[in-house]
Amino acid sequence: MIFANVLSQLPIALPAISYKAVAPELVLFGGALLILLVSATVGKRELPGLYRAIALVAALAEGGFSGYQLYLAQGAKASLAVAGAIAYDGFSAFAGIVVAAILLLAILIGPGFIKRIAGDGPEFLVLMLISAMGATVMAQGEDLIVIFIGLEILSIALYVMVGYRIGDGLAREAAFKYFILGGFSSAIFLYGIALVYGATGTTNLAKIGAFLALNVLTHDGVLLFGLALLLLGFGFKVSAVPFHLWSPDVYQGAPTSVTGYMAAMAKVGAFAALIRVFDIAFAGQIVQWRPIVVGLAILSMVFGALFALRQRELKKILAYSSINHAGFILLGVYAGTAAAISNTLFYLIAYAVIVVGTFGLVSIVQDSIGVSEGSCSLDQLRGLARSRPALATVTAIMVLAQAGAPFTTGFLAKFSIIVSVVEIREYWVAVVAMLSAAIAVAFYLRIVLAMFRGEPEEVEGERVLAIQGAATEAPARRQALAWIGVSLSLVFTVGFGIFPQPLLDLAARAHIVG
Amino acid sequence: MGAVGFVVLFPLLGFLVLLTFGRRLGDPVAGWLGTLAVFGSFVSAIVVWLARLGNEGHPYVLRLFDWFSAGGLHVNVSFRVDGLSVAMILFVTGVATLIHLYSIGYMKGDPLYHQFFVYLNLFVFSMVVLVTANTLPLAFLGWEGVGACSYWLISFWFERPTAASAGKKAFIVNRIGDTGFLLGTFLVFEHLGSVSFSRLTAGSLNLSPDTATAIVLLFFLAAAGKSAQLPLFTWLLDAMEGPTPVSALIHAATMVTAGVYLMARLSPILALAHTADLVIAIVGVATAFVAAMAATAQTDIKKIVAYSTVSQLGYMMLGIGTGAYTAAIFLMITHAFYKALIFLGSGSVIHSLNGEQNIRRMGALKKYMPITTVTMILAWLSIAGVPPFSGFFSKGAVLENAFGDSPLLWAAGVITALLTAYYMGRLVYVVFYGTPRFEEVTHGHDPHESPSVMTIPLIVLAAAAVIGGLLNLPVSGFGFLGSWLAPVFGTAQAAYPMSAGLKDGLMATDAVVALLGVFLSWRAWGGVSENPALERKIFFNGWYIDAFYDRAFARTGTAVAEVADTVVDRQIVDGAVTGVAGVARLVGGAGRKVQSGLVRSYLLIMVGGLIVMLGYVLTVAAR
Amino acid sequence: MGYLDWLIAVPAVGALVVPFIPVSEERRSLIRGFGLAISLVELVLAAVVGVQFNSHASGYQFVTDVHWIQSFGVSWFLGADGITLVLILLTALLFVIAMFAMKGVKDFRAYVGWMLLLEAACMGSFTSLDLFAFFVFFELTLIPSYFLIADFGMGASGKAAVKFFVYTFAGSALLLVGIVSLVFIHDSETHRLTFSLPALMDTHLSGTTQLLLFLAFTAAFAVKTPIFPFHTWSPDAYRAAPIPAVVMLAGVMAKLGSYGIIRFDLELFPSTARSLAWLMLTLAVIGILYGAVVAAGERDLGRLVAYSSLSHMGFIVLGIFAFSTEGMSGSILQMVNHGIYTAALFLLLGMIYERRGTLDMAKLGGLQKRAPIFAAVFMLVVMASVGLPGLNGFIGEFLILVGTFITHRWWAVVAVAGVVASAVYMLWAYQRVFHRSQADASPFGEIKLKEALLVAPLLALIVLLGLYPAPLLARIDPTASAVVQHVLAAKGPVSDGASLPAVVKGVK
Amino acid sequence: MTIPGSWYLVVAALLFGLGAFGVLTRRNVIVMFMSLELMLNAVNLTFVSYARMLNDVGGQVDVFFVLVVAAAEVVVGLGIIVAIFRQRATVTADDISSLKG
Repeated sequence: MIFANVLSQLPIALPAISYKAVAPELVLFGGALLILLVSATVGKRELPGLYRAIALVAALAEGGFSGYQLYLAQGAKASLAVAGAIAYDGFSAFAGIVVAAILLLAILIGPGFIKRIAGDGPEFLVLMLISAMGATVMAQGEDLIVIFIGLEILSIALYVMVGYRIGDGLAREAAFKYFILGGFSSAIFLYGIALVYGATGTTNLAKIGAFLALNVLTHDGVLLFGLALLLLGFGFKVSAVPFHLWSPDVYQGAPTSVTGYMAAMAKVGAFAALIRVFDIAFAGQIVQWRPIVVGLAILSMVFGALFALRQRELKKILAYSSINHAGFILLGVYAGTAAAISNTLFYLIAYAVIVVGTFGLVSIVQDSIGVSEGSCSLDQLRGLARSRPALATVTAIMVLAQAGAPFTTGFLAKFSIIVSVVEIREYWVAVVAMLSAAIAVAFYLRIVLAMFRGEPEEVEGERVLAIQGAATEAPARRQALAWIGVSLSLVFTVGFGIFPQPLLDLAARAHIVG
Repeated sequence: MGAVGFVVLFPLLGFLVLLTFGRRLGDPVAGWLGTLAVFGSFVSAIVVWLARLGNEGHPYVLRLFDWFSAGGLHVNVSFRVDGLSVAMILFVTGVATLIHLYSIGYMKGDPLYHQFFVYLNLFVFSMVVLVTANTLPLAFLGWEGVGACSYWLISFWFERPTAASAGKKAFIVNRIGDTGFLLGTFLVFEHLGSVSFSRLTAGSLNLSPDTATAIVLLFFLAAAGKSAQLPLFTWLLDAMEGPTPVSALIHAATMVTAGVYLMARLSPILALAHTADLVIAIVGVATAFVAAMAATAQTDIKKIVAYSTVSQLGYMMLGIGTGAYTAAIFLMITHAFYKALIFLGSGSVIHSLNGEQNIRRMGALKKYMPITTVTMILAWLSIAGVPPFSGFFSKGAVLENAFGDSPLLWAAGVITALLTAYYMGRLVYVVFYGTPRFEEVTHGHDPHESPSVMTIPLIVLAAAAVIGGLLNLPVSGFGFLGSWLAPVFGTAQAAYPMSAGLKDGLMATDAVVALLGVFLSWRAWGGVSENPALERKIFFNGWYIDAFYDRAFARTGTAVAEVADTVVDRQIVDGAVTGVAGVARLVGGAGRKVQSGLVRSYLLIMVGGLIVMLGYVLTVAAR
Repeated sequence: MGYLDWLIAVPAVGALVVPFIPVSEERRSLIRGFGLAISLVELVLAAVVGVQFNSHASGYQFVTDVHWIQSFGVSWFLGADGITLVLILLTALLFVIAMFAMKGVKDFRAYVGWMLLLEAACMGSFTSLDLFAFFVFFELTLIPSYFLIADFGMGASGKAAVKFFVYTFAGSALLLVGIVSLVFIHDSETHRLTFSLPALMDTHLSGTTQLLLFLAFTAAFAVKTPIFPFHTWSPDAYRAAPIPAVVMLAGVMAKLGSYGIIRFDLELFPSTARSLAWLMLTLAVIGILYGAVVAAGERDLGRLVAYSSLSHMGFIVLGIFAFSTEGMSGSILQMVNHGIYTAALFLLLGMIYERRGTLDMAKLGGLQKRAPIFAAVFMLVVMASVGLPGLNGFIGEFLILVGTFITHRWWAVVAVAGVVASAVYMLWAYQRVFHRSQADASPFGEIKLKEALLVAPLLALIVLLGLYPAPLLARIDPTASAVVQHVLAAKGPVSDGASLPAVVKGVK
Repeated sequence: MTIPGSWYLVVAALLFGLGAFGVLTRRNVIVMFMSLELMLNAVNLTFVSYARMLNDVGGQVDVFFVLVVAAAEVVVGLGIIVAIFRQRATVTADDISSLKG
């Protein structure tokens, strides 16, 4: 307590930080530091089990706090903290839960495989926790600069994770591309913030909203420019067409478990921030930015589906499929009503869980056919149904869930977005959306077809990289935790697919107070 | 009266028993069982006739059960007993019994012996249902049932491709006719609200003339299909591919007369549609003439008889068209006797010349086959219309009514009568008289007379052909058939006022024409067996009608189907679908090129996207 | 749990249990036994429903209505009327036969699993009156049938399966948007968010909206039935699918399309159905004749039966849009009849394929000489499909034509030609396969007892329903007339009065 | 005479354009990286000039955040570039294009 008194005497006025608001970030950051501390102190022997336990605890704690905040947010008025820079309301709490869910699955699935290519180092888990923190900061960011910082924390951590297997040429190339393009789009995003700041005099979302509500700018060129640049930044992060070009290469180059994690976490953070920014700050300008968002959405859905038709590499196909999903979520943002936002959140959590689960399965498939986390072409899947029927069936279910098969959250997610779009009377947009889903079914089925057709040909030796001292324990043990993670995601997908009401209620409470 | 149920039940039982145990019963027993079943049906027909002798007043309807009903349409399975149906079941089951008996001998040694009788019994069942059905759909069941049986029986020897396609052709042409039956039934239901014959009593129909005409013409299309009238008769010629008893029973005596029966049954409607009647009469007499001319030049014995059947059916339709229903039914019955006889006679000739059907390789058979020869000559004389044989009276009655309707029709009818006598005479002389030409066919030894099981039916039929006329003598008081059928046709029956002198004159001309025909055939074919002058190519090919149908419908049909399948469906309709998929894949391919892997091209595209957005924003801001 | 819930639950649970049955590899035929038992239980259940069904009561019976997803207003709402009952019975029966017909496969587990899931999905689609639940089951049928075709099919089954799935999915994509829009319009009118059919029936839709919704709904059903020109997936899918799957595809799932048209198109958009009747009738008639002509040109028996199925489904659609009680009852009855004889046909084709390894007519021939009993059975089924009176094909066809003749005369006149056309291609095919003497005397075993027993129930039904369809018709007729009255009674669309075609005369 | 604030903005915009152009055209990875930093600094200039024009300290504070982020990017970016450089002698952006199609 002495420290607090000393501080209070100092002439500078410390902003009142309500630790309740930033609890999720603190927990994640604390977990990351703890892992680093433990690995630093414990010396030569690495303790992967302990690191993973700490990470799991951190993730669960973060989930707990977010759940508590969501419970609290039920009645609470606008709850801003840290001088209005952080908002913790139902929306951010729900985003926190989604982040926790992704973390939980990724921690279970990832490390087992990463161990084979990059040893037992704690860095992977630390980076994961840090990037998760970045995502929650973005979700809670009430100030454009805070959102930018969250974005950068998330992005930079992801650049490193993508290049985690630095020995492999493809991974290096993916990291480089992701870095350069990410940096470029962050710069543009930042310039957008600057222009918005110039036009409205503040970077705080609430204040911007208030400012724009009061005085109508005569020539709002600068503001709209800024808006457009912001949209590019978000568009890049969620890989909306035409800013999607990085994702196929990076998804293929990066290690599979990183790809799965990145596909989920990047989108959650970006979409949370996007919704909050456009819902609070630029609610007034909805007429101007809506057409852009719907344009991006349709491009992403249609081309996301079309470009995947001729792909032969599994992870590239899944990259395009997540572009298609991004299109659908953008549609939810475009709809803009409160109900649409909760439906979008429902889509987000459904998508996140399915994507991490699907990529987890891809890792297991790769591991079982000896290809370590590298690119995996469809032909290598041939005959999987004969050799590993259970694995093939679960993968088929998850892929079909992405396609929108009934009795899975995938279907309900697409359904809720269609409901939101129809509610704003945009029938033709809904038709285009569903037709893009129909096109998408074609390549989802090609994945399933590859697994269930043909005999398992012997796997031509993929040049297995020299693994620095990877423990050579039997694959079964290494995949055990991964199987738990995948089954959790399967149970979630099918469970809430059949009885979605609890999840929908949860999403309904996640409205933005801001 | 309830015995009509048994008339129907016996052949059905026969069919079921033979179907299940036929293979085990084997060669003769199956045949006898089949004959027994049909004979049982014949006996019950007689019982029904006797029961009916007393009160010919109103028809009796035996209702079994409700077949199907939906909305306003209620169809039940019920059988009608009135003058017409009793007459029909009597002569159908009678002739069928004789032909069953004949077939036992004819089909001896055939591997599928029992199957033949399965189809025959099913045929008799369908025929009996057809003639006694009280509702149009049930009649249609019988109608298509006989069509299907004729299909199975024609293609009985399916090994022969010609037989198989002949059967198929028969069924399809019949089906074309059947569409008329269906549409007629729908019209009847639409206007009268019911499809039962009891509703179609004369006088109670408030049908407008053109509806009546439409109904009659539609049903006539069906009759034309079944009774081989002009547009749809070609199938009967090919039907000769089937075994001879089949030709005798189905394509001479019973099935082909179904069309005439149907028209007779619909007489109340015909009475309201005079234009339609005229059409029927004209088509009838035209068919008679065309078929008769074609018959003069055939060399295959069965083809001659087939054309003769078509011609005689034309006469019956002439009778129907001119409103002379009794005369038409009378001609139908007598025709059944002598035409069955001629067919069976030809069958016994073919049987003894082990399968040879070309009359040019026959001749002088009267020495070896006395019974067949005598019965054939009797049949020839009655079909020619030489008094006092049955043909004279029945054809006479039809011609008399035709004259009453319009002398032109009568004239055509008389000319055809001459031709009939001529071509049948040609057949008899070439086959039974003249020089023997069957050496290489019978490998040297002489042909033998058919066994008694085949000749007995010949004799019975010959007797019937001779005394058939008694059924309905033109002398008042002896018109048994006329009085028997009067309650059925009632006012529909046309009565042309003619003086007795005119009637006698007409009868005289008939007799003279018949004798002239006989004389001409004797002069032309007494000694010689070939005479190209009299056997023109055009008639031999049946006026090229069949050839025309084949090219116009069969060939083009197959070609169209071929094109429809390979081109239209695969390329165009399916093409559209795969085209869309192709375009999608094309765009997919383009996508791969855009993904060039070069970081700087990605940046360029991103900036491009940004510029588009900024451009849009500017236009919005400028507004 | 009402009867209908059990109808769905039994096969669904069966499907879930199958993968975990602890049976060793060589005794895997036990799994087939398990599948068979489930389908038999299902048949008994369906029979019980049939018996309990009270054909005089109007409206839906065996109703269960419980909340499912409140936030979207979705409820688990099942009910059965005449149409549903008849189709349930057909589905249950065909499934038992399909299970029997399942042989020659290494992986029984997946096979039985997918088949049971397919049965559950079909039952769900037929019985659910909640549009959301119907859509979910309607879509669910795609997944098992895709796997059945792709994994256990013959020939280029992979491509055919994908084409089938994507084509049907695209159709149902429009259906989904249609359903959601309808529900939204209803909600904005009555402030009650619900997907239940009875509630949605009284939404006031303006002419153009009702037209667009009608087209969206019909798109999905037209692909499923199939109606011309959306049929090109069916020959490939039917030809590539294994016999048990194609029995389901042609026998049951084709009826999903026509059932959907009756249940949803006519009930929800009666006035548009009336004003667009001329279009649907024309498509139906084209389907009848086009299907027949292409079938005649077809070389492969499997594809021939597929096109003949297109032609017969054309009759069913004709009966539906004739808007006369006779026509409607006829088309519902014909759905059952078509299911029976097409299933029988495909089973027989399976036997031919087993013996000769091909269905190409050029390579088949002279079968009647080697297998007369098989030929006789085949002939019976061919005659049923051609509509010979006395067999089940005729009754439905007759009622459809009569019903269409009364209200839309000239369509019926043209459609009757279909009766001739079906005789042409069927008998021509029969002749090429059975009569033509085959050059190489490759053996063709006579029909075995097991195979005969497999087809026997269908043959019995073909004859029985041909001679005595009254029990079925008694249950179908009240529902059919109710639907027809509903369509005819509906007043024109709210705003622009789409003019009724002059041809529609008052129904007797 | 005082230079109006908008001039600074124009300069900043030009700098930003220059940086972007640099990233687009230069092939050498290091130069691309430097142009990226140039863009970030151009944004800083914009922030400062707006802060001055709006007379609000917020803009200037934001500059520090940008600097911190730029520094972090440099660290990671150079790390990646060095890793790539170790495999190949000369590194141009176009060589790194095996991930395509």
